[in-house]
Amino acid sequence: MNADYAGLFRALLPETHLVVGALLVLTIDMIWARHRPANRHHVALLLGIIALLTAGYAAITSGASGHIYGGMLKLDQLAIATRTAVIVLAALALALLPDSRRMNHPAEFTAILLFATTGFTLMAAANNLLVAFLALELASLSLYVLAGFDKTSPESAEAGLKYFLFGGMAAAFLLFGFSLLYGLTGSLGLEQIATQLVMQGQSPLLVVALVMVLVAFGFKAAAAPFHLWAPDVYQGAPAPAAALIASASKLAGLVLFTRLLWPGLGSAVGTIAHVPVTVGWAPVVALLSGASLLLGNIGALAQTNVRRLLAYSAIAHAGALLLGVIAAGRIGVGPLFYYAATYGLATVGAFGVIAALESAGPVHQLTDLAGLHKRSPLLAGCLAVFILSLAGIPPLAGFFGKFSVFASVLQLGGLAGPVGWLVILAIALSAVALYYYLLILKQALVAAPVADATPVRVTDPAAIALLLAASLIVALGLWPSAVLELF
Amino acid sequence: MSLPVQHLWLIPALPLAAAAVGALTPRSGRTLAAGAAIATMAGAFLLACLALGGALDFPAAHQVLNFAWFDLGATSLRLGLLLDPLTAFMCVMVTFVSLLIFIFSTGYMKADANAKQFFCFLSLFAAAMLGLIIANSLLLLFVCWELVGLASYLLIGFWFHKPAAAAAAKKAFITTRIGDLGFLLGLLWLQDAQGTLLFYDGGHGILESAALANLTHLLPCGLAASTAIGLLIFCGAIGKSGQFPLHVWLPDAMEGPTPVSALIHAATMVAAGVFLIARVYPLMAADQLLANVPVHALTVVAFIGAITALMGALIAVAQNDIKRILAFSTVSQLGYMMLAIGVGSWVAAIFHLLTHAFFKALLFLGAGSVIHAAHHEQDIRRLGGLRPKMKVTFATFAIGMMALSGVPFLFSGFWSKEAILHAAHGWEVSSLPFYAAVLGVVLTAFYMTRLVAEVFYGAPRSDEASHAHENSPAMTVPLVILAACSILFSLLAWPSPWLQHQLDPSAHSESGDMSLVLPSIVLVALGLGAGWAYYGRRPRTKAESPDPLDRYAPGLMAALANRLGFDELYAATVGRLSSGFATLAAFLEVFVWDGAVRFLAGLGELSGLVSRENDEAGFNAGFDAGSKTLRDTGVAYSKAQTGDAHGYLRTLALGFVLLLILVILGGAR
Amino acid sequence: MSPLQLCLILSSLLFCVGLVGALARSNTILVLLGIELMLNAANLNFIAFWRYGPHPAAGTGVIFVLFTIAVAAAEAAVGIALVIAVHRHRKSVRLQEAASLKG
Amino acid sequence: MILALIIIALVILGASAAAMLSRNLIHSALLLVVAWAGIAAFYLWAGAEFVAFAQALIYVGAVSMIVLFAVLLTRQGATAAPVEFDSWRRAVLGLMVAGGVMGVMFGAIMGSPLDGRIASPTPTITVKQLGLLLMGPYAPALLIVGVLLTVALLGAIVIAAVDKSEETP
Repeated sequence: MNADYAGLFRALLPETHLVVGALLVLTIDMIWARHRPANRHHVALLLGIIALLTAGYAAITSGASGHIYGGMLKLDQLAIATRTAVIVLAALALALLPDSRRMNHPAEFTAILLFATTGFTLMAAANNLLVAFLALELASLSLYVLAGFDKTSPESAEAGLKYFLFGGMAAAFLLFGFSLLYGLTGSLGLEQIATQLVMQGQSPLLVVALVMVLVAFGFKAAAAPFHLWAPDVYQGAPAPAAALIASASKLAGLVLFTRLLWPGLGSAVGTIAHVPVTVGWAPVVALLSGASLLLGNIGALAQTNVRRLLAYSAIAHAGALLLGVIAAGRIGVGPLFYYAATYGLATVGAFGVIAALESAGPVHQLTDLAGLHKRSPLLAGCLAVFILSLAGIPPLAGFFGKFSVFASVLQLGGLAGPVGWLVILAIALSAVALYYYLLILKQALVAAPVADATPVRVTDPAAIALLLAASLIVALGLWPSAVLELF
Repeated sequence: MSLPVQHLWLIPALPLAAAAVGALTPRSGRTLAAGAAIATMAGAFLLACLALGGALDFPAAHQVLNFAWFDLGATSLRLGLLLDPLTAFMCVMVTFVSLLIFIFSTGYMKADANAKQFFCFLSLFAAAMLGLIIANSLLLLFVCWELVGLASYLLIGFWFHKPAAAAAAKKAFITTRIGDLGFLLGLLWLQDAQGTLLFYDGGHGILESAALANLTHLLPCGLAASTAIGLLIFCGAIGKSGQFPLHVWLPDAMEGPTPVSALIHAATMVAAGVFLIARVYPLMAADQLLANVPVHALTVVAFIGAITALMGALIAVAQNDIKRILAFSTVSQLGYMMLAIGVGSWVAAIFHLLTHAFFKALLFLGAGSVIHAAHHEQDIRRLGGLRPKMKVTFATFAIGMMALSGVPFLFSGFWSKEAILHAAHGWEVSSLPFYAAVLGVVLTAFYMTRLVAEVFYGAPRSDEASHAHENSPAMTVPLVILAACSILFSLLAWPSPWLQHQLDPSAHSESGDMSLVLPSIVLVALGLGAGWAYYGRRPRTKAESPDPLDRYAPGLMAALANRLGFDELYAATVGRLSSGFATLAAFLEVFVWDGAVRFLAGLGELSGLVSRENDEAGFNAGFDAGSKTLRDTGVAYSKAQTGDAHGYLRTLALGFVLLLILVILGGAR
Repeated sequence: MSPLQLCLILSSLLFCVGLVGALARSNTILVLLGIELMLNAANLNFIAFWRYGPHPAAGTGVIFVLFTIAVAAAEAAVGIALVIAVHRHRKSVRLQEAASLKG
Repeated sequence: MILALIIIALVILGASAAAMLSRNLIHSALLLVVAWAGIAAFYLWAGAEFVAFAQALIYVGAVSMIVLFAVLLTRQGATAAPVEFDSWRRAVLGLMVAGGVMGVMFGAIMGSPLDGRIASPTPTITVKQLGLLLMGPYAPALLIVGVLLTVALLGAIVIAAVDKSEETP
């Protein structure tokens, strides 16, 4: 094979922008901004946003060119949409960067965030086990660092370490699973694996490999019982890092694993539409989904910490997203992508509100949100949009994400089928979910502020990011076709 | 001149614009917000009248405007607008009643600092309600349905400084959402079965015969598919229209400002459930021709309606809060409407819905006028003697009361109730609902007489009552208009059933049959007479003196006053489960030594337990105690989160092993 | 038992030895090293499958192992840095000391 | 051939198991060096010389050094760092879970049809071939791993370094 470096470069243009941008941020910080502490943070933020914007432009305009470089990467509609979405989510998260007083190394933070985004965009396009693993590790390593970035806080370090250990072990399982897949099929390309698997059928080692891959998937998507890291990390990590972990990382992980499971392991899907189920990954995913829905929604009720509540809600949403993964093979990835992307927007937004509040004082308990409507109407209004979207209230995007995912799942066997029960479970639990979402809203919109509460000043970038996220949620809720018709 | 369906969207768009104006004006801009709300509502009313004209030109036709909205897999999801007489009559009613309530609010909310926000929410609410009415797609209807719920959450909790208001708002929202879960499931099922959610689509809509024929197959449980879907959708209506057993939110919702009570709990929001069932009536009735099914959807509707009608009337007899009496009366009247649909006469239901909207809005606004005049005193035992002080309010309230009681001939309520009784009488399946309805008629006349006698007759029994005086014209004029409508509306029904013909031209005329008129006059007279005998003849002198009925049946009255203990029942059942579950969780925590093992062991137990928990919760949660239960469960769950990283890693490895074993076992089967 | 199966059993055993280390030792550095051993076990698989696979000339397994060695080294560096960061706050490398986040 | 494999396997497993059980962190690190060397020997046995070289260089040479640094940086006392088994419960649970993993994997390996696989006669792959592969078909992976190492370097430094502001509390 003669190497098509030019084609590779064209395909990797967004990643190039991101990496060059990251290096530029570091360089300019080192030679110029470091000596101007007042501007250091702004310079890093500005350069980071510019890098993300140019990368986003490159991602949108790259065009669906199919297989790149002998099938190492695949640029289809899904890859392009995911790249764009993770870049947007990363930009929104970056806008939440705390100011210099509370963040010691803004340039390094920005650069690592850009590297993490590079990992996400590569995950979106990976079509080969090696590329997938490396992209995943690139993103994960960056996120471990970001989670532990706040050196003044013991919680941040602990969050980083726990995330690292859990993720490291999940990566070990994933790698072992990949090695078995390689051994069984003799190749790393997803298409070749698929053809080989069809030819040789099931074997116990294949099942082991499948479950190992799903362990890593469960970790990435924060699905029960591989969710345990999530509440701790959401609580301890700096707000932009938590926002990134909850949104872009989840989206990229879902897309990567959906690509892995459907085209790659599609023949090993098994069935769940009829009893008895047959061996394959779909019953496992259904199990994870059910467990996540139950645990996330009910666990959230016990939370008094805002961030932990969001984490449990993330676990619950992971359950619904996994339903979308099951349906993706038959219906297409549209509903799944729409759900994951809009969920990401709402989560980044919610963390953004928390981040903005944290600049005025610590935010631990739900009651720290009390009287937000008095302290900052902007934050309260945006928070209402995000929370109501998470709760799935129409006409916000969260509702149509759920609707389209559920509707597509039902096409697999109706309400009476095994997956149908999961849909019923998900819908029944959404009443429970409404309760804890209303707890947040009640504090923010109804409760009176504490006596010494001061108005919250929101920095301009954060305000723009929050308004952008809120209006995107409203707009995508009213015109879902803008996203769904891409696929 | 008439409004074609293409421009129907203008009707909700106008109040929506007013809501936007209200949202964007500063807090001081209350005049602007109120003006915008009233002006747009007046415009919407005119448009609705034009739409009515357009609809009546072709009463048998369903004029639709459908458009593609987004693609879902291979099928494209389409939404649409619908104009038929049902839509048009509802539009006129909602816009007209809303307009009057908006005007009334300018007086009622004069002193409130957040009045601007209030008008913004009211406009939003009206826009959502109108959107619901004109929708030609079950999905669009559901979206507006949820928006209505959201707006009512904001409005009930408007006086959020009252903890009771905040709690009531949450209870209303969550309770109605529980019904909506069934609605959503039915909706998804329909989408799955039919590939569309449009009501009418040139022969392909879900309410047209081709599609309905698809749903006549029997499910494994013995029900026809259409029955199951219909009942799921009916769950939504049960929640929204305060039907038994999800009625508990409606009386609590009286914590909101009185115009809200009038708008939501009389005219519009609660009517949405009845409207929904009337709209999907062909679907509900699709199983009527099947003989081998255990139950028909409409039968369930009829019995739920009858139970609600009787129960609401019974409880209303023993309430002492003026707004709660009216609230339970609303519950009862909504039961009548459901009963009418259930026995096959959705036209009678809509007729009653329309007449009820006017006189119930009148009664609520009258109550608001009383409350406003008496400085927010709502206990009828502490009112009294208001007749000479508030002549207009009294006169209009009395008209409303007579309409609700069904005083013959002159008042619209008589005719609509007559139609319902007639339909129930002719139902072949069972005569029980008819007798429940008959008993309800007596009770309605009785408790309304009690209400009027306690509030307006006798001597004032508190300082607030003795210092009351008539309100400003902004509040009394809408009362007069509504009172006039309550009387004039009877012209639509009598002497010829014009309205019925317009709504459903295919229905054969049955209102000419006057066989039930005489018995029902007797029933009403009985109720009125009994009420007057107990409460009017010798009015109570002190607020503390016992209720006359207490002497005869103290136990019954206490139970009724306690609203038949529904809240307590829910609290007890859910609470019992809760404590049992907490015990189990504590057991697991103590005796199973490790977080990971505890978690996984718990998961097995829980999947059994929690699904039972959720069956209960689907019925009960969101009521006063339900939330606590689930929260205890959550606490048990999050105990697994020990903070120990070793436990996390162990769970990961153990999860791998268990999943693998499950998959292999699953394959061996 | 074929040599390939012997290799796979070796790698599985190494995987589980690493797992024991990660699950049983309270010293965070040892937990980290346990995870490193698990990654190494996967590498053994790649080489064994390459050796006994259909296309050894393509060198796929070998290439993969080269990359994972690099990744594992990077993971070790980040992991050790995080251990040091936690040590700075808690003055301890015992993993169960880092348990303030829970619930 | 098989005998050599078994000896290598015993070395790897023995050294790693001892490392995971040792009470002394320094001993653990040194035993792991032996295990890594054993793994390198396995690569040599399989005919992947370059990977064996890389394994020796990176693990035996570099990773073990990082570990030793970490041990020195974080140990409390002046003497070698003894690590006690703080809880038998933890150890027993860990062993049980790992035993479960081993059980299912052993079953899967024995149950899979792998007997048909025969070692290719000359499975050597030259460094030049590897270089061509890296710059040819695997160039994207090489690019990614470059970025990944940059992140690891930058991240490790930022996280581990002591900030100036922290020195003067």
